[in-house]
Order: sequence, then structure tokens, then C-alpha cells
Amino acid sequence: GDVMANEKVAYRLKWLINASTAGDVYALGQGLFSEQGLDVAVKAGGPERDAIRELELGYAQFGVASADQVIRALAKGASVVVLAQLFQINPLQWIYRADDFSLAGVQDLAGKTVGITYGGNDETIMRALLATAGLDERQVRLAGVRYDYTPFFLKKITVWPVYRNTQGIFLSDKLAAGGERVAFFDPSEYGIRFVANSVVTSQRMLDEHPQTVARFIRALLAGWQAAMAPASEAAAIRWVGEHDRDTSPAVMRRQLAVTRRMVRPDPAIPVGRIDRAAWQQTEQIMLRQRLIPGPVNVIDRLRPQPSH
Amino acid sequence: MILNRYICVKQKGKPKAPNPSTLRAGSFCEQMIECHDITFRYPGAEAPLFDGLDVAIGTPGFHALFGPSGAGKTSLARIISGDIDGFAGRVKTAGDMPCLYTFNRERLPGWSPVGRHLEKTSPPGRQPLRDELIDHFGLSELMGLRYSQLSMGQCNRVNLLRYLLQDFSLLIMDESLANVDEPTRQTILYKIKSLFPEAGFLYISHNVMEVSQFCDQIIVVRGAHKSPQTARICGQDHRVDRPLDNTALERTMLEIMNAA
Amino acid sequence: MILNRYICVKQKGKPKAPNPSTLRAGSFCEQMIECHDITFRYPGAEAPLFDGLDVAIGTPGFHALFGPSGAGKTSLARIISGDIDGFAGRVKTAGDMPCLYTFNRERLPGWSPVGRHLEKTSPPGRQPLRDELIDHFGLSELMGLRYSQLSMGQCNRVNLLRYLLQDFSLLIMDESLANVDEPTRQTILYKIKSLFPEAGFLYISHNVMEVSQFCDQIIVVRGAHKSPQTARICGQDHRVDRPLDNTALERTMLEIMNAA
Amino acid sequence: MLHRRIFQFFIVYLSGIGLLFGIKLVLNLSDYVIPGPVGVWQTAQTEFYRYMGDVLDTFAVAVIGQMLSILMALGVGVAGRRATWFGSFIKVAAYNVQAYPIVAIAPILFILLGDGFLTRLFIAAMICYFPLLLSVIGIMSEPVADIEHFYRVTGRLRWQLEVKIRAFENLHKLTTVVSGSATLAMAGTIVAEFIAANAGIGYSIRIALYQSDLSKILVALFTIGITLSLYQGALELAGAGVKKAWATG
Amino acid sequence: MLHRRIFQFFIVYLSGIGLLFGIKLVLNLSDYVIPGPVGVWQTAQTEFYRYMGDVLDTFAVAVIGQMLSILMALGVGVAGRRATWFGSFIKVAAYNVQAYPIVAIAPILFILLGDGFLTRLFIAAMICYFPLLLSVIGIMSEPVADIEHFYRVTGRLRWQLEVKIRAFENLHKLTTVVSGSATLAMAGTIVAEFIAANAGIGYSIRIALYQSDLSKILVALFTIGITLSLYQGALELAGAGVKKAWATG
Ligand SMILES: Nc1ncnc2c1ncn2[C@@H]1O[C@H](COP(=O)(O)OP(=O)(O)OP(=O)(O)O)[C@@H](O)[C@H]1O
Ligand SMILES: Nc1ncnc2c1ncn2[C@@H]1O[C@H](COP(=O)(O)OP(=O)(O)OP(=O)(O)O)[C@@H](O)[C@H]1O
Ligand SMILES: Cc1ncc(C[n+]2csc(CCO)c2C)c(N)n1
Ligand SMILES: [Mg+2]
Ligand SMILES: [Mg+2]
Repeated sequence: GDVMANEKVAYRLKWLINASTAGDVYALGQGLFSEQGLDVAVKAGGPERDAIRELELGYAQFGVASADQVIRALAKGASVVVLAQLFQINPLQWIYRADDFSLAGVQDLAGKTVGITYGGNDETIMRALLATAGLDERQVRLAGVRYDYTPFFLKKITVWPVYRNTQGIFLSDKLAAGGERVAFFDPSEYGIRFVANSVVTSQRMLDEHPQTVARFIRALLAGWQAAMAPASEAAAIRWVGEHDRDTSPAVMRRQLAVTRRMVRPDPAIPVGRIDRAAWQQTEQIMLRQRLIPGPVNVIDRLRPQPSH
Repeated sequence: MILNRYICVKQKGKPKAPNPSTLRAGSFCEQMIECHDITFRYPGAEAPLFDGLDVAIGTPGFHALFGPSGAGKTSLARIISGDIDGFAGRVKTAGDMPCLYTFNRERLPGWSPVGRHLEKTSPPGRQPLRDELIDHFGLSELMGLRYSQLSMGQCNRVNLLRYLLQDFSLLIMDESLANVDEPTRQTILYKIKSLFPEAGFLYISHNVMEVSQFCDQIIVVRGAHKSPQTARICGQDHRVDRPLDNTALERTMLEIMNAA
Repeated sequence: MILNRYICVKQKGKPKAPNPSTLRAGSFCEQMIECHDITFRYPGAEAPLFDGLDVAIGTPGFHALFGPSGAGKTSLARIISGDIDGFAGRVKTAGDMPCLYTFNRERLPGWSPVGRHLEKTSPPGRQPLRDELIDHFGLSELMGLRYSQLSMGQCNRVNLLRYLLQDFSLLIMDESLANVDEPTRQTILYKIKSLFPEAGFLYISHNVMEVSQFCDQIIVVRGAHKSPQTARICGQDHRVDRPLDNTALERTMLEIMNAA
Repeated sequence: MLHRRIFQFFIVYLSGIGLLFGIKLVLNLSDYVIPGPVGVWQTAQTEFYRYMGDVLDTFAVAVIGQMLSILMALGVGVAGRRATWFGSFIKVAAYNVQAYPIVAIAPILFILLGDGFLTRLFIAAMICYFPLLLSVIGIMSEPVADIEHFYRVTGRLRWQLEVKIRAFENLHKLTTVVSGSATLAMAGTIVAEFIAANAGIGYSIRIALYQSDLSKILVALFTIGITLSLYQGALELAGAGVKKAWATG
Repeated sequence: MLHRRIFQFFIVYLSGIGLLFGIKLVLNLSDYVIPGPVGVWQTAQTEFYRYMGDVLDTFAVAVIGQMLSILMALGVGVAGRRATWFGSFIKVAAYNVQAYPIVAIAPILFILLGDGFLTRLFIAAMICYFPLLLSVIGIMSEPVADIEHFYRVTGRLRWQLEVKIRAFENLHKLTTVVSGSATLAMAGTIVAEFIAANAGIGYSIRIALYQSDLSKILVALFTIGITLSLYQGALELAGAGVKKAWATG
């Protein structure tokens, strides 16, 4: 009934378009947005981008941000609301060479050189992890890293942060080609449920255009749901591949498989469910590490999942 | 010596200049050039180049600055024209229009031919004068050439010509014709004298004969160690339509050579 | 006209140069300067500057290149010294040592005082010569100054001096003393002639009297439109210890003026 | 002329890549640290045309950015050439703006300009203009006394003329630095794409870096280098042309 | 002199920050997008000394990097000044190396130099040397005929002398570009720290960026700017000193 003709909105992703954004480009490519009367510009993100800033400046109406970004923004008075949580499990993990040692618990990190991106959420996660095991920086050597993996390749840093579903795949391929096996260290196995990518919009957008928000999130989650279905793998690969020309379909297929496990770990949980407890824990961790000056009650910013 | 009759210097410490207040009022008949008690030392130089130097030239006309190399002709010229400051003393030149200083190392802009440059730099209404000068300076055939294509003397002539087209009360020509052949130089000097009878010129040259023949007053700069530092000699001020008295000319030359 | 007696030009198309093979063998008594059938046009110029020009000077000594401004003296000098190429014809100069060309716009390096510059640029063993020249050129007091502190004539003298300290068979001086006063110039010319009796000099100047008095052979460059393009006049080649024949001098001057 | 440049570029490139292979051999590094010749060759075959397209895209932005930066450098250089308060202020401003690394002000740029073509162009111009500015200020603040004297004493020396005289007398230096700045414009555009775009070779390099694919980077560097050598050669020819035209035309 | 520079820097900085605050006011933006004056002031109080320390660290590297790059530029400029095959080869090499964006070759640098001081220094020098090179090549490849003539015809014009003459005659341009290149060295070091090191103000800026903390960035820019203005002023004084010393000493 209320379908308007091609309302234009912009959707700023957190990162470049790859398997981590499969649902987003799927919804676009399969015309799910236009079915809802929306003309969506899906824009790739990157480290210099900030979706929440763009919401406020009007450069975007919707965006993807990780929980730490949302909480920081709230702490500084941004009026942002969370519409959906795309990853139920945070894909941020640490890779290491399985032949050199194995990490069966946080304690095993002792004596290792662990890469973190200072200022990034992997730093927060690693510090929280270490705190749970009572380890401190004298026992674990933290080393700042960037996108350049050479220190890991040269074994200067032996435990390296990666996005398990994307970098994790091609890094294990590379090392496998060199005859080496890898393993991953997953914080969520040790009780750290730091929330990753979520869909956000501004409070004003929600107040002034509730219908548009509803239609957007409906189309987007439908896209994610379909893209995560094994049956639509070919279509998902096609739409991702349209932007990500540097990853072969074979690799992408494996990336999608891992992504699926993180977006839909349990078929009972609907795509996009907001894990309120995990959000609360994320805020607690950030408070404890003094990354925000005081509580922001992020819980109040989580919008109930619309039915679809 | 006959010399003393012709030296009309002002001794240091005995100013003979008219009362400054009269000068300021402008009622007094202005001197063409008047330098009084000039003391100047180049920064970094040991001794002053001028020490209480006085120069006066009363009337417009074609005058000269003469003296051995290094005596200070260029420096004095640039003090008179206002190009150098930082000297002590007083300098005045007559007339409402500026005092221009031109020297023989000036270059022309390289991007346009000589003819166009002259057109662009001559004030409105001076086209006839320009054409006449170009003709008499022997430059008619060079109007299409650029600076880099001129011989040294050609460049000197073009340079002098463009100054002559400007508004000036006094034009100081520092060896402006030093690289021009004698016949051309003579033609040019006669032409200047006949075309600009009202203006003042101060011609710097090392050619004693030329200076004696063409100039009215000749200021000889004698160097800082001599006293007085300048001498003034009266020249023949010859014009093209008058007879030249060769004996007088030779006497002038002698006087100049003695004074220098 | 008396002129014809003195012109010793070679008509275009009638080479009078000795058989090339003899020349090559070196047995033939070499000419000091020999230019044969020179044709040269500046790139971009309409007409050739020289068209089959011939010049010959037989013996070392103090010679001149004379002619109106723009006639081509500088160009011819740079052809002889090898500074310009791209001309047709043959140029030869005698001697084992180089032919050097110096001109009056040359600048000295600004970072060292004149004295040090002269020291550093004079070949070993020439210190006595250097000191003698510095003295006679009137430069003794300037040895502590830098280029930027020299007057024009001072710079010209220092420049000429440093060339005289070099090895050369022929030195071409392009208006090198044009900005120097007459007495100093005369002293310098007499000194050069007495100190370098074996060398060849080609002196470019616009001073007809000076050229007539000091030079042995005077090549008058007459411009491309005149034929022949050069004339050769014999000068007085005066030296300081000989009497000067004033009538002969005047005759030479007249000849030169007629030829130019 | 141009084919000499290409030849020289090949020497440079092959020496560089030879050095890398040498290091690989000596230190016995695996292919994921430094790829082998075969891997690079294969990547070249699959990616060369795509990268060439990207480079041309980048190149187009770089050319516009270079022009912009020439204009900026001339403007600031002319305004800042005098030793007055204003001149020194302009210089302080220009120098400070340059000192702030683009990476640091990228967020501010995004706030001000959005993230489109403009930002990319602006970053390229910023990186390219400063070296030009330094030369222009040096040239423009030094009088050419022998030529300017006449204009000054006759009251004709307006700033346009002063700039014209000094530019003409330093034409060789200006053309050298302008044609050399092509390189900077290219580097600047690549950096801009790296930070702020989703097109161009800078973007492709960024993705290759994220995928830790050194072969792709080596191929990209090749395409950049060859394009630049050609452009450089063309600019130098153009510079020679300008010199000739202004001096004789 | 120096305090004028500081004053001018304050004007520049305050205008910039004023513009930002203006935008914030007009668009009614939250402190997250653009921090308010109070937030910036508080950040300044807590971070200023730490950042000042970082800037001095960066500055030390920049100064060494600048010297290195002056040497490199002189070396390459002198070697590449002739219009010979070798000269043009040197230029092709120097230009190509510059065109490769540092970000792209950072992995290679890491392999060669590690991630410490050397890499920082090298990147700083690379970013700084090229503009210097352009000026030096322009100056060194243009004869000063009136002075060189004597040396040439008497067979004395060895390359050292040629370089000396041309440097002396263009001293003003050289000192301008050398003192201006301080800015580039600083920017280069910051970029290096941003992409490849774990110390210095560039690294701190990077962390602030990850934390989306614009106040910190504004404070960092302030410390960079003030340090640079002082250094710039000092270099210009030194340049004037050199000119004086060489011309009269
Ligand atoms: N680079 C050039 N390109 C074209 N024409 C030139 C060039 N240099 C000189 N000419 C022309 O060649 C002629 C001769 O010039 P040259 O400098 O040889 O004269 P000159 O006899 O030395 O004159 P002057 O006594 O004035 O120095 C002049 O008419 C000049 O216009
Ligand atoms: N910038 C300077 N610094 C120091 N001394 C200087 C400077 N310029 C000139 N002098 C000195 O001042 C004296 C006069 O120089 P000036 O140029 O006025 O002489 P001049 O009479 O014009 O000589 P010339 O006939 O050779 O041109 C010279 O002895 C010279 O060494
Ligand atoms: C991330 C990154 N940012 C900037 C530059 C380059 N850069 C900063 S200043 C400047 C001009 C002088 O060469 C250049 C090129 C880079 N290479 N990488
Ligand atoms: Mg003088
Ligand atoms: Mg000449």
C-alpha cells in the first residue's frame, strides 16, 4: 500500500564489499530494495570512513557500524539507533601457525607476540580476553599491526588478528601453499561476545521516516536471509563478485560458508537479531577499559526487530 | 694652472647652498641637480666612497659625469636617482617629472620583439617621436628581433630609446652608448640634444672627446682620496648646426684630463 | 680613393688561400687567422650575416676587429674562437695553444674575493706576471673585493687580466675595455703589447683612434650588404717606447672610417 | 625520445624486481612473502589489462589534479612572494596546511567535501602543489634587476608583469618542476584513491594489500611506471615547445 | 621574526578550527562528528604534553630525513642534470621511484628495513627528496654562461665547479626550497609513522582515527603546526645566514 516510487537512500558499509557484505549486495542485486520502493546506493566503507558521522551529515541514511563505534558515538552525543545486528558471532579472530604451537585457552597466549590494531576493536577484545585470564602485558607481548601481514609472514608476530570469514580464508590458503597449516583463536569461545557489524540509522530518520526505515530493514534482512541460504550461493557469489573482482569464486564460496556460520549460527535465530546481552557486555567491557567516560545505556538504542 | 678657473667646487664644511627654507618654498630658482654634503659608504666597505661631496648643476641641458673607473660615477648617479639610499646629506633634482637612471647592462624582456616592446612601453601620443628616434638610432630594421638576437650595441640603443620615450625631468645615462660605434653615437647625441632641449641629461662616458664636445657641464668625479672630490668643467655643448671650435674643444679635454 | 690601396680583401669565389694539402702538411708558413669563404646565418634570421666572407691576418701581434654596431664583430669572433658552429667555410688559427674569446659581460664567481679568484685561476709559475698585471691594471687595491662590489670597469679589467694569465695563441677581446677610462686603457694596452710580443690579439673596440694607434692590422667588418664584407687596414701598431706619427695616425683613422 | 624513456623504465623496473627476487633467493623466503617470477608473470597475464584501465582512470584525475595544483601553486606563490607580513602569512598558511598529513585530515575532508570525486581531486592537488609552490616562491621572490629596472623606475611594474618577467627568465626551471610534478600528481591521486575512492589503481592497490598479494602490487607498479614514463616524456616535449614558442614565437 | 611566525600560525590554526566550529553550529552537529570547543580544550589539557613528546620524536626523525633527502636530491640532481643518456636515465629512475606511492611499497620496505627507525627515516626522506630534486635538477641543468664561459674555454669547468657556480647563482631559490622542504620531511615522517611505525605523532594520529576522536587529531595538528612554524622560522634564518656567509664571508 505505502510503496513510494524509488525513494533515494544511501547505505554506508563498514568495509569494502566482500563476503562480509554478501546480504547487502544481494538485496541490491536481486532488486529487493526496489521492491520496497527504495533506490539504495550501497557504498563501500573503509578505515577512513565512518557511517555514523555520515548519518548525521546527511551523506547516508543507513550504515553499518560495529558496536564499539556505536557506543563511542553515543558517548559523544550522537543520536544513533541500532536496527539490526548482522553478525551473531564476531568474525574477528586471531590466526597462528598450527605447527608452531596451539592455543587451547587464553593462558596459552602467555609468552607469545600477539598482534593488535591499537585503537581498533581487536585491541579492546584482546585486552578483555587477557583480563578474563588474569594475564597482563608483561606476560603477553602486544604488538601494533596494520593491514600489512609481512610481520606475520616473517614470524615476527605469531598471533595475528584477522576477519575469520575473509582474510582467514585466503591467509590459510597462502600458508597452505607454502606447506604450513593454520589455526584460529576465537574470543567468543572464551566468553567474549563483543558485537560486530550492525545496521544503524539516526534517531531523526527513524522519527521522521519510520516507513522508509521499516522498508529498508525489511529488504535488507530479506537479502541477508536469502544470501545466507546455501541454495542462493551462486547468486550471492555473483553479486559480491561484481564488486570484489580480486577474489576467485572458489575462495568466495569458502568465505561465504564461514560467514554463514557467523550470521546464522543457529537456524532458530532470525537473521538480524539483536543480541541484547552481548551489547550490554560490549558496553561493560568498554567502560571497564575506560574507552568511554560513563555508561551510555546502549540497550535503549536497540530497536526491536521488525517482523518480516 | 688654468684648471682652477674652472673648478667650481664647494668645500666641505662651507655650504654655499641657498637657504633651505627658500628652497622648500619653491620660489628660489631651482638647481637642476644639487647634492650637498653627501657621505656614503657601501655596507661592508672599509672607507667611505664619498665624504662630504657636493655637486651642483644649475640648468637643464646635456651634462656629463666623468672620471676614472671606480671613482664612483655609478654610485653617485644612483644616489641622485634615488636608487641608493643610506647616504648622509641632501639630494635634490628639479622638475615635476621623475629622474630616471639607465645603465648599459639593462636587458629587454625576451618574450616580445623589440618593436612591440617599444610600442607597449611608450606613453600615448609618442608614436611620432618613437618613429623618429628608431630611425635616427639606426634601429628600423631590428623591430622584428628579440632581445636574444640583438648585438650589444643594438641592445644599448634600444634600451636608451625606450627611456627617451618616457616622462622625465632628468635622465642619467650610465655608459648607455659605450658599446655603440662612434658615428651612430654622434648621431644619437645630436638628436637627443635637439629633440629634448628642455630636459636634463647626465651622461656617463669614458670618452673624453665626446664628453667635451657634447656636454654643457662636466662633473669630474675624482675619487674619495682627492679633495675636492668633484670638479666641474664647462664643455663645448656642441650642436649639429653650429661650428665646433677645435681649440676650445682641446682645451676642455685638457682641463678634464687634468681634473680627473 | 686612397682606401683601395689598403683593402686586401679576397673576393668571394676567388680563393687565394694556399693549397690545402700544403697547409695540412704544415710546412707552409701559417697565417695567424685565416677565415675562408665563411657563410653564416643565425637560426631564425632571414638573411645570412656573412656570405662568403674572407679574413686573413698573417702574423701574431695586436690586431683589431672594427665596424659599426651590428656588423657582426662578435659573431665573427665567436666563429674564429669556435664558440659558434654551424657556419660554412674554413677557419684556421695558428699556434699550439688555444684561441680564447673574452667579452665584456662576463661575470666573476661571487663567492671569493678577486685576489683569491685570480690566484686559483692562474697556472703555476705565473705569479710574477699576475702581480705585474694587477699593478699595471690599477687593481691592487681591489684584491679583497668580491664581484658584487666591483664597478663595471673594475670587473672588466679583472676579467681581462685572468685571461691574460692563461695559455693562448690568440686572445679575442670583445669590447673588454669598453667600460674602462682612457688613461687606464692605454696603460693596459701598452702593457699587453710589451708583455706578450709573441701572442696574437684581436681587439674589438668602437674607439677608432685607439684602434688606429695600437693595432697592427685592423679588420673592418662592413656588414653583409656591402661587398667585400671586410676590409683590412694597417694601423700604427704603436708601442710605448716609440714616437707616434700623428699624421699617419690620422690617415689610418680616416681609412678606417671610410672603410666602415 | 619516448622509446628511450620506455627502455630506461624497463631497466629501472627490472632492476627493482630483480633485487626483490634476489632477496627472496638469498633469504629463502616463501612465495607468500615475496612471490616468485612465475607467480608475478601469471598475475601480470590475468591482471594487466584491468590494471591498465585503472591506471588510465587514475591518470585522468592526476592530470586535472596537476593543473589545479599548478594554478594553486602559482596563486599562492605569487601572493606569498613578497617579504611582507602578508607574504609571510601566506607562506605560513601554505606550509602548515601541507604539513598536516593528508591521512590525518581525511576525516575532516570527508566532512567538508563528501567522499566523491572532489575529495580525490583535492587530495591529489594538495600532495602535488606544495613542491611546485616551493619552486614558484623561490623564483617569484627573486628580482630580475636588469630587466625590471626599467619598468620599476617608469612606474610600470605591476605584479602581473613582475610575475611574467620572473617566469620567463626562469622558464627552464619552471618547466622542469612542472613536468616533474606530474609524478607527484600521480602519486597524490593514488594516495587519494587509497584513502578515499573506490576506483582507480590506488583502490586496486589497497585491495591487493589487504589480500597481501605482492604480485598484484608489482604488476600495478609496472602499469603506473610505464604510464608515467610516457606522460613524463610528453610533458618534457611540451615544456621544450613552450620554451621555444615563448622565446621566438 | 619567530614570534611573528607563531602569531601567524595561531591565526591559521584558529581560522581552521573556527571554520569547523562554525560548521558544527550551523548544521547542529554532535560532538561525535565535530567536537566542541570545550571537548577540544579538555583533550588538549590531557594530551598536549604526550603529543608534544610524540611530535618531538617525529621531528627528530624528520630533521635527519630532511638532511638525507637534501643529500639525495643533490646527488641525483647533479648526476641527472645533463641531457645525456645517463642523465635522462637517472631522472627516469628517480621519477619512477617517487611515483610509486609509499603505501604500496611499505610491505617491501618492511621486508628490507623492518618496522623501526630506518623505515620511518626512509619514507620521510623519500617523500621529502623529490620536490628538492625537481628544483635541484632545474637549477643544475641550466648553464650560467656569463660565469662559466671563462672556466669552459680554459678547460677548468669540472663538474664540482659547475655545480658550485650554479648553486651560488641560485642560492636564494635553493634556500627557499630547502627550508620549505622541512615541511615535507615532517609530513613524510608522519605518513611513515601512519603506515609503518609504532611511534611518533603519526602513529598517535592513527590511533585517534581508529577511535574516531577528532579532538585528539585537532590537538595533534596543533602540536605539529607550532613545531613546524618554529623550525621553519629557524631554517629561514639559517638560510639567510648561509646566503650572507657565502656572499661576503
Ligand atoms: N642569436 C642571434 N640570432 C639572430 N640574429 C642575431 C643573433 N645574434 C646576433 N644577431 C644579429 O647578427 C648581427 C651581428 O651581431 P653581432 O653581435 O655579431 O654584432 P657586433 O658587430 O658585435 O655588434 P656590437 O658592436 O653592437 O656588439 C646583428 O645584426 C644581430 O641582430
Ligand atoms: N656593492 C658594493 N659594495 C662595496 N663596494 C662597492 C659596491 N659597488 C661599488 N663599490 C665600490 O665603489 C667604488 C665606485 O664604484 P662605481 O660603480 O660607482 O664606480 P664607477 O665610477 O661607476 O666605475 P666604472 O667606470 O668602472 O663603472 C668602486 O671602487 C667599487 O669597488
Ligand atoms: C598515505 C600517504 N599520504 C601521503 C603521501 C605522500 N605525500 C605526503 S606529502 C607529499 C608531497 C611530496 O612528495 C606526498 C607525496 C604518501 N606517499 N602516502
Ligand atoms: Mg660605473
Ligand atoms: Mg658585439
